[in-house]
Amino acid sequence: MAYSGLRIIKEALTGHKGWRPAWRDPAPKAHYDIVIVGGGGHGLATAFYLAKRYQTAKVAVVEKGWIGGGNVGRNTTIVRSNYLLDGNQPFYNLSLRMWEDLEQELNYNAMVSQRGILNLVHTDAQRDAARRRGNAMILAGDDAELLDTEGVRELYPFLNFENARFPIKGGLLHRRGGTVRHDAVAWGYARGADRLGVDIIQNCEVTDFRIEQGKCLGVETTKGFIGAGKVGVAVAGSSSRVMAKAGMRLPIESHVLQAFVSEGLKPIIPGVITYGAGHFYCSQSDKGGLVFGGDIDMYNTYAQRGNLPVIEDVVESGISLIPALGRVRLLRSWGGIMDMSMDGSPFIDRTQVDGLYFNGGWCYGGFKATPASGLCFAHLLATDTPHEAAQAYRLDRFRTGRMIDEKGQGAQPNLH
Amino acid sequence: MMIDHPLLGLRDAQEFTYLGDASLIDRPDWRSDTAQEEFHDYLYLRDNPAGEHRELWYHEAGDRSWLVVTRNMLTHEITQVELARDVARARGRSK
Amino acid sequence: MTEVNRLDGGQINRAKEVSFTFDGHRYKGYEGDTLASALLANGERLMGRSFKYHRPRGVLTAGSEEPNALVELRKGGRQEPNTRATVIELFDGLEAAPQNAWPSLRFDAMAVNDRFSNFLTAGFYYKTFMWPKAFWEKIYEPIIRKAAGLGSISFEEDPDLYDKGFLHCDLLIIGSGPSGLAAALTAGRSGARVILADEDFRMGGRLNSETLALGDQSGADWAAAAIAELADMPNVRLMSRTTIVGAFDHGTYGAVERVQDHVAVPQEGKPRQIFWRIYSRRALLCAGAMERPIAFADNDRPGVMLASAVRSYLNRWAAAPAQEIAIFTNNDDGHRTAADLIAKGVSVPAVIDVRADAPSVAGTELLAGAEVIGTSGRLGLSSVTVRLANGQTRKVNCGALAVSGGWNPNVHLTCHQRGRPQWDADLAAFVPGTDLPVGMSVAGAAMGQLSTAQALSSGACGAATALEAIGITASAIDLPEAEDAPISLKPFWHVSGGKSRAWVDLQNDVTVKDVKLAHQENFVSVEHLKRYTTLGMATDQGKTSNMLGLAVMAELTGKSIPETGTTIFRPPYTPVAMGTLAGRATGKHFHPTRKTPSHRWAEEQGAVFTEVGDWLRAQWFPKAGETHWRQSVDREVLQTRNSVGVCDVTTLGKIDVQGKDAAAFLNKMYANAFAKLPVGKVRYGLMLREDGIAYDDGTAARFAEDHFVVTTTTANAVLVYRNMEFARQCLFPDMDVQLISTTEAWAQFAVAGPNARKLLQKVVDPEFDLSNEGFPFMACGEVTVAGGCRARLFRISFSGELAYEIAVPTRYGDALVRRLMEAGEEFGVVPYGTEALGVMRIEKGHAAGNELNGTTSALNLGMGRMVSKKKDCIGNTLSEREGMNEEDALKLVGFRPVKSDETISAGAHLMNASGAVNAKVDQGYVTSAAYSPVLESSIGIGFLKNGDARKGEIIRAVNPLAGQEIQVEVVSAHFVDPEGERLRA
Amino acid sequence: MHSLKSITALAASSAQVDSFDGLTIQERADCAFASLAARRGEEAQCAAGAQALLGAELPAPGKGVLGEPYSCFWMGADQWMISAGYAAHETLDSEVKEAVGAAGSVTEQSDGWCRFDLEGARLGDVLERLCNVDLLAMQVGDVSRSRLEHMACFIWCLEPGQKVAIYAPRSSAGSLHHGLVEAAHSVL
Repeated sequence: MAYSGLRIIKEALTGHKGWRPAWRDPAPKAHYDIVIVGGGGHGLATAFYLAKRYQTAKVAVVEKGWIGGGNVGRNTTIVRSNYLLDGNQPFYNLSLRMWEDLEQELNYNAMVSQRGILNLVHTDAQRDAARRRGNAMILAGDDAELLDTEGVRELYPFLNFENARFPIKGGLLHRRGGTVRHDAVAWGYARGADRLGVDIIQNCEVTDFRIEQGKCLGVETTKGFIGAGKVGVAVAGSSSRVMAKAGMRLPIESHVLQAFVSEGLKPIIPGVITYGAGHFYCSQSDKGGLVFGGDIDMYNTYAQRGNLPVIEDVVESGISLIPALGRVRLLRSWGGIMDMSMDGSPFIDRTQVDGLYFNGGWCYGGFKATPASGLCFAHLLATDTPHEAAQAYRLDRFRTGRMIDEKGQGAQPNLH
Repeated sequence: MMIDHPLLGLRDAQEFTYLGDASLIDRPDWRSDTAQEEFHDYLYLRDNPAGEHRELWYHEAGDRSWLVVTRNMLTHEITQVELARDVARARGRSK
Repeated sequence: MTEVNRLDGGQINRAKEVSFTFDGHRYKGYEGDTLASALLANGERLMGRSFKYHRPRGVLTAGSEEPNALVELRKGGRQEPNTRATVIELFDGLEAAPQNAWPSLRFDAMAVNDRFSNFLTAGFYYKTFMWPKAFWEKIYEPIIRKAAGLGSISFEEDPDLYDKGFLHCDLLIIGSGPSGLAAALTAGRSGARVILADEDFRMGGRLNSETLALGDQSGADWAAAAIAELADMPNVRLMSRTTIVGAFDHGTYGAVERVQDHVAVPQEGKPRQIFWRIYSRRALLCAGAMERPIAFADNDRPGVMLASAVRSYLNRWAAAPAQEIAIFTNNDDGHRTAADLIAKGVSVPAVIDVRADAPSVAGTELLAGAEVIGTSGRLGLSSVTVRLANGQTRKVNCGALAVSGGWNPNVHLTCHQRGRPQWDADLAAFVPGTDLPVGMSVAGAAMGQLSTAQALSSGACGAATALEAIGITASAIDLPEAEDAPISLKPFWHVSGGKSRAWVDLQNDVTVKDVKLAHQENFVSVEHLKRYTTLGMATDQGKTSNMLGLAVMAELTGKSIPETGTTIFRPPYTPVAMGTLAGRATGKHFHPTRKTPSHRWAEEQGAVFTEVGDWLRAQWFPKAGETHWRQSVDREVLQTRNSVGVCDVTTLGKIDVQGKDAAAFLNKMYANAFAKLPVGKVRYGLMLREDGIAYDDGTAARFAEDHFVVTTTTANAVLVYRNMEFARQCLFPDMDVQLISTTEAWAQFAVAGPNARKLLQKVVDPEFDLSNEGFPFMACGEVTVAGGCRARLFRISFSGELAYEIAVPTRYGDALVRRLMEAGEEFGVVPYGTEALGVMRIEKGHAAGNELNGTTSALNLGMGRMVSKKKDCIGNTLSEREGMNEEDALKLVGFRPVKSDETISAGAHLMNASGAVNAKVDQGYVTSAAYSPVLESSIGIGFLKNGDARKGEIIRAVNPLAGQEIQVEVVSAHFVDPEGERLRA
Repeated sequence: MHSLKSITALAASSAQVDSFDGLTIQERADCAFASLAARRGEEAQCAAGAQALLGAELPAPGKGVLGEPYSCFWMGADQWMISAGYAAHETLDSEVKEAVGAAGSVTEQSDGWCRFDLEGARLGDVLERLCNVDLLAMQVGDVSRSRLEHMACFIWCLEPGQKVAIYAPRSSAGSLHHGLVEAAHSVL
């Protein structure tokens, strides 16, 4: 059932009795062409594009809980393409372009809002780095503007210009960056995939891979064995746990990133702001809550919760940047498990097991990657060749010394 | 979090800097024929278990000792804290 | 206005009348009132508007769980949006304004939304606003954003102060109702260190709101006596107005103490609120329970309240919500409310009880087996419509309806570490599960022990058990006799069949119908329900609505409530002002400021300072008549290169490395060899990460066989030290090496330029030979200055000139720089700042932070040959990987514009002389650029693919951010004195 | 005697004193410090040499000894900080080095730190707004390192519940002083 203006009016006048489930809850079939493990944003998007662009007939998504319950359901909703390195640029460029067309593609309003992202700079060295990055963005076909202090003040007059420990010396503005209603992305892809015949199987945990003679034949699950021509794993924070079942050790650690939302307020912050001298970034949701975050908690964990030092650090940074928020109240905090990779960049690759494919290592940047990740993973699964936008995302890049290290922090995942 | 420092007792984890898996103590021998492969595995691959994890913490705002903390990654329960130097020696490291 | 609904009695201070305004009207109340109780006493039921439909709303509760009565408190910088009237302590001069209502609370134009509620159902946005594509961001979203949101902020800076603090205790008791007080008495008398915290300004919990007796005292009197005893115990800290907002790992709790929220303006210099970090060995949660509503048609009309809240207003605040109050209940608490009302002389027209077998109540009519199916009244309740047991309907006139749907134990803090509550069928509620935060236990109503007697005994017992676990013995205390009624409740969640909408989440306007629609569209898991309908996501976090939503969904799916799901709660328990979490670490005090030894002197010179990490360093020293920073910097560079300049370089990290294995140790830390460095010499060293990427450089000076002083960059001082300790303790534990930072102990100045030696000879004591032979390039040694002051001298050069660095104990740094300036006057000595320092190092092609950017190897930096293959050092093995040694690897080179008046920008990208300009053909980037007053040209250094082999080639530096594209010549990065003759002079 | 004039960590010619009702904050510029670390395998000789100088055993982890002219506290595994009056012991590092010889590594630390002594009946009330040390649990000479105003500081107990010395990196003396004074204002 397509959503349309007419449909809305009709349903409103007839008591909303006609709305159908956004996706079905089918029992698993014995065999699929492709089984995607993980019903998060990336897994659902992969299934959608497999069905839509690669005409894969029988696709299933198996999810151990409810779809969209992982990072796509708990993030700070930012989308952007402001990458520096050539391994990343084509991918995020593609992703942002796909966001721009998402609503029409899915017939679902995920509220893509290109309200602009401003990365502030506070030192000359940061400005040099911002200039290098901004130029890289433009050269890769994205947009960037380098603002001076006055340029920043025009956009955000309420930032701390007068009494700052680290004065604002400018900022890199990426106008096409913005926010997306995160839950709607999962639901929109789920509904879209379901309409194309994909089986979305919730509450079905993969307990093992069935691998014989180096080939993956399917997955053992809490709902029984599901045979598959190919299996694609897109389980973000659970990557190490799931791939260990196939005997793999990954260049990935799991860390928690906390995020925060304030009580609802009348609109005050039009775009997305990131602080360059502290750990803080912030936007305001359409509903009115300030959505903000900072650094990860620094220690490995699978517990979806964080601790006080990071909360205090983030808020100290926030108030230092925007003193007018002093009496705004923090409403809720939550923690998501990040599959932090060794260079801060992701993987979309085959594994040494025939028929088993891996998508992960998204760190805390997985949300904005959702459409391109789905498309590139679908491409790889369908064609067995990497999508040209994701060619650098290989699992063996540390062996060859071809790291994609945007932050220049080396093999320490908690610093990416 | 609180870390029960073997010398100083319970200290707020905020005083520490975290490094990662305690296997980073086991630095390979540079003279090995397969040194590059071994260093790759040493530096980049992780067990990343959803359970007990031995990991390195540095008491940076404290006594500057490196500790090996055994902590559960699901519950954060800490079951053992050792001086990393003792662990390193026990694992055969010397000069 | 007059206090038409004020009764006798209560725990307000009638001797202290206070005056306040709400929505522009002036009212009076008393000390001890809340804004809500005072408004009710004044006959005001309308206190707010709902989020989506702008429906008129009144107070529902008497506590921090309030979803409706949100106001903007105070004005200007102190304006506080979304503040619950139920917890605002009344003070004289209080000003509160309604929010989310325009033009006024009584007439709100946005209430028109309510007419379109058929369209604005759950999930509405996802299905529409997609056509035409461009309209979402330009038209729809701005309208939605403007209409949404709740309160507003003034945008003025908050003038109040906030503190943070740290507390330690054996037992933290959260909540001071009957269980908390019994626990505190038990623990306090045992001598244990106890903290008793309660969010209310008056301790005692429900004892202050009920008429039940404890022994021969009233509950409130017993509580007051217990609190008085506790206040006298030195080992007990009573913290009222203190909310425990989060339970974190290993017994750490976060608490907000509202120190001065109950006064108009905090005392000068004193904090409004304090954020406490409490380190507890054990914690006992005595947070009580929250009553829950029943959903029925139009149950959101002002006047519809929880029964327990009605009793609180009645008994504690002597305020009747209305003159006639009906009751709607599924349990005996409703009956208790009726009895209390009648005792206070308030008319109770009827008790509507869904239980067919409900016990009768004296003084009012019982409508057993009946349900409320509708309400009426424009801005407040005037009557309810009741469907009687026999199916007939009856209208009951009343100004308020006290509703009780049973109680939910206050399990919030038990969930903060993702513990899951368990279903208790007798209570028809979730109680704490077994996976509590370690060290926490629960007592009283929070554990489902709902009678007062149970609360007292479980509190006392809980404290004793918690203390026993940490080796403290607590004796049993005498507890008073108290009410011990069994639970008598019929689970009942919502009335079906009403004509109008029945509200589940009052603040976010989620109705029973919305839950049904979510179910119809397969949003059946609790997480999906919550996200799709926004149920429980308002400022109250669903404290009064989550359970109801879950129950409705359970009914729809045909599963039991525990099968349908549980909702867990995340920190904070109640919203926390961001100012409180920031404490004093804001503005200029966000980070500590580190000042160099010459800071005061530099200020006197009028220096312009810049932030380098936490350091403030002089950036340049303007002279009279100089109007542009370039004039100052050019002068500093030229004068240094022509004569002599002085720069404070104290900020470089300095690490003292001693021990028999010190040299062997540095050999591991640096990529290049150090073992054979002679005593009295300094060597430049490059440090790699284990992945082969260069991360820091500096020098190591050998003062003795077993003693080195290592310098690091300013930015990496902490990191290098940490890595050295890692190597020392974890990798090479048997090496005899000792480390300590001495960065701050020595004031160090660079003295650079052709006249550097002459100048220093005037300051260093004459017995030390500073001649080129006596103290050659890269020499180091201990000397004395100014007639015997200990000092260290290094002949090293960052500028490329004949240069020294001289260090004295920090306390003499100020004197030394003055002395150097005095002694250098005859040479025209200049102080130079970081800007001139930067220019000179770019002229010399020295790598710094912009080049050591975390992605560059020794090979990239042109130091590939320095990496020793003959020894083990951190990073050498992995630096040999193929991807890091490709033929077209980036190499550090210099650039000069072909047209001498053009400017190279740091951050420009490099493109071949002709052909396309895009990322695919990117040849590298400019890392650092400056105007060289020596070369009278803009210059730059940076990384170029295969740069070594391309010197002399003309390429393009593009800076599309500025629309700039210039031709540059690839040259050596050593622009000035490439042979190094000057520094050896 | 050399002719360079010293300044305090707060860049003044004399030490700063701030008095409150119940607390005095006194800057101390008159202390010399030297760190001592035992050489590997020579811990016993190092301890013996130090004991001869101090007149007391090198303190255990978390502990310290107050004495005249030398005081000492533990700062890390096999590492101690020794202090004495600056006027008489400006080259304290040489004195310590002489005492321990090749058995210990000694480093001049006098000007690496700034020191503020906090004394008074309300010490505990102020300290709990500054850092997480549990003052009630501290005995004479005990030293705890803790974060205070975002800096790693030593808190040295000079008189239980009544008097502590706080050391922080010297370059941040201004920020530390500001924090101490603000906390005292806030409480007292």
